[in-house]
Amino acid sequence: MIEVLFFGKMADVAGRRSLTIGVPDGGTLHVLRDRIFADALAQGQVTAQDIRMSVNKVVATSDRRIDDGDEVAFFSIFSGG
Amino acid sequence: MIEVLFFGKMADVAGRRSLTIGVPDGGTLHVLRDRIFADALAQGQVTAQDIRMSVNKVVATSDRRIDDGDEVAFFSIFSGG
Amino acid sequence: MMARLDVRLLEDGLDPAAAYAVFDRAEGSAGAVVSFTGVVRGESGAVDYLFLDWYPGMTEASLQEIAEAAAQRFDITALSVLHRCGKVMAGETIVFVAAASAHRRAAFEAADYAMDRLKSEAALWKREAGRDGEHWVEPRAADAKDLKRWT
Amino acid sequence: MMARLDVRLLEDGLDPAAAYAVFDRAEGSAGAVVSFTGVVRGESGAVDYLFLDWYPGMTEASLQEIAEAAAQRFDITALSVLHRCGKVMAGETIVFVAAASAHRRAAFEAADYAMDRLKSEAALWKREAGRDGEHWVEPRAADAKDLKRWT
Repeated sequence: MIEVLFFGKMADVAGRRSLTIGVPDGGTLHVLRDRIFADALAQGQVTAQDIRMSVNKVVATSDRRIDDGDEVAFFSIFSGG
Repeated sequence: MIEVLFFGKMADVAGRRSLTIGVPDGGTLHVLRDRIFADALAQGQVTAQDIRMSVNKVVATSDRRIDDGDEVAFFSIFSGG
Repeated sequence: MMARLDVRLLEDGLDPAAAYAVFDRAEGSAGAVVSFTGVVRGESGAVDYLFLDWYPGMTEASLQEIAEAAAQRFDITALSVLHRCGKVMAGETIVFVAAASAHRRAAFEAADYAMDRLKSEAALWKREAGRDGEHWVEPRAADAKDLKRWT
Repeated sequence: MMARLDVRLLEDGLDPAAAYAVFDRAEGSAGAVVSFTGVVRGESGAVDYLFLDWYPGMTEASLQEIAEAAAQRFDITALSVLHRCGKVMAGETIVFVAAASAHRRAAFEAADYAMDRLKSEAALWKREAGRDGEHWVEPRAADAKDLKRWT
């Protein structure tokens, strides 16, 4: 299982702050993102480019492989302080 | 009579902080400077360019006329704070 | 020699006068201290508060990275970066940065650089709440321009 | 609107933490506050103290002129310039400058500009006393270079 966290606007879009989920087939952030945000992407509420990602608190690109036990986060662009 | 004040290195060169003196013939700062600093200038202790001047607390050039009751000051270049 | 860094993400208040006093007492003998304090502006009643969403661990790391980059880049002896997270009311301090150096210019530049990077790159998500409801704030073009000065 | 200016030449001490607290309390709501504090460096025992000779009236006017120029040039709401005169021991604060503005950049620039001008143009005469006796300090080339940034 992996722990998924949501921050900024993506917490609003996902309608939640966290989620525990099994690693999907293919095991990349890309697949996880498209599954979790399927409706929002289909409705044009967000674009794939709007959704930033990290694995174990390190910013990652959508081709990043994820493994069981990882902490994944989806978030909007940092706004700065 | 005019009040003459000395600041910075020029107080050391003149060996005093103040002096009350009659307005000299010609009545310019130039004449007063050359009289007060005659020895130091002759001995090369300072050059005329080293001696900055003011009249009534406003920086002035050596051709500035001085009148009875003025406050004149001689000082080295400002060092800043 | 590496500068002394004090980097903190604060969920509760930030008292800039107290932060300044602590920094100055510890680091002032370096010769030059420059501080920056940022306060949430109410914009004549338009803004009630900001909510700064943060990712525990990642947000602190982003502040630390910015502080380390400033210390590496400029000849400073100490740098303090204190940043609020969570709800920050209009009129409250949101950020305090202070840099100490033997050299005036290095202290100014380190504080200026740290602020420019914090305003654009701190791992925070800002939601503004006020007269017109709530909305997420995107990075501003002016902040991107400020940041470019250092490249 | 003209900025609020607080310009003072101080024969006794200057407590930067107290000065910061006063300025921040009065002016912090502008949004951005930048402060600069300068301390006389002992240079590993080489300097015991500075004596800043001053011309009562003219020296204050030179500080005031610099503060007014900064306020005219940058979009600030307040500027404080506190400068020591007379004997200032190593480790003591010699100058405190603080600028407040709605805009981060203006606050930084006003404090930076005021300091560059104070370091070169304040009507003060500095004598350094230490291990090698006493001598008058001339303006430094580095200060002249800093000042040129604003022309």
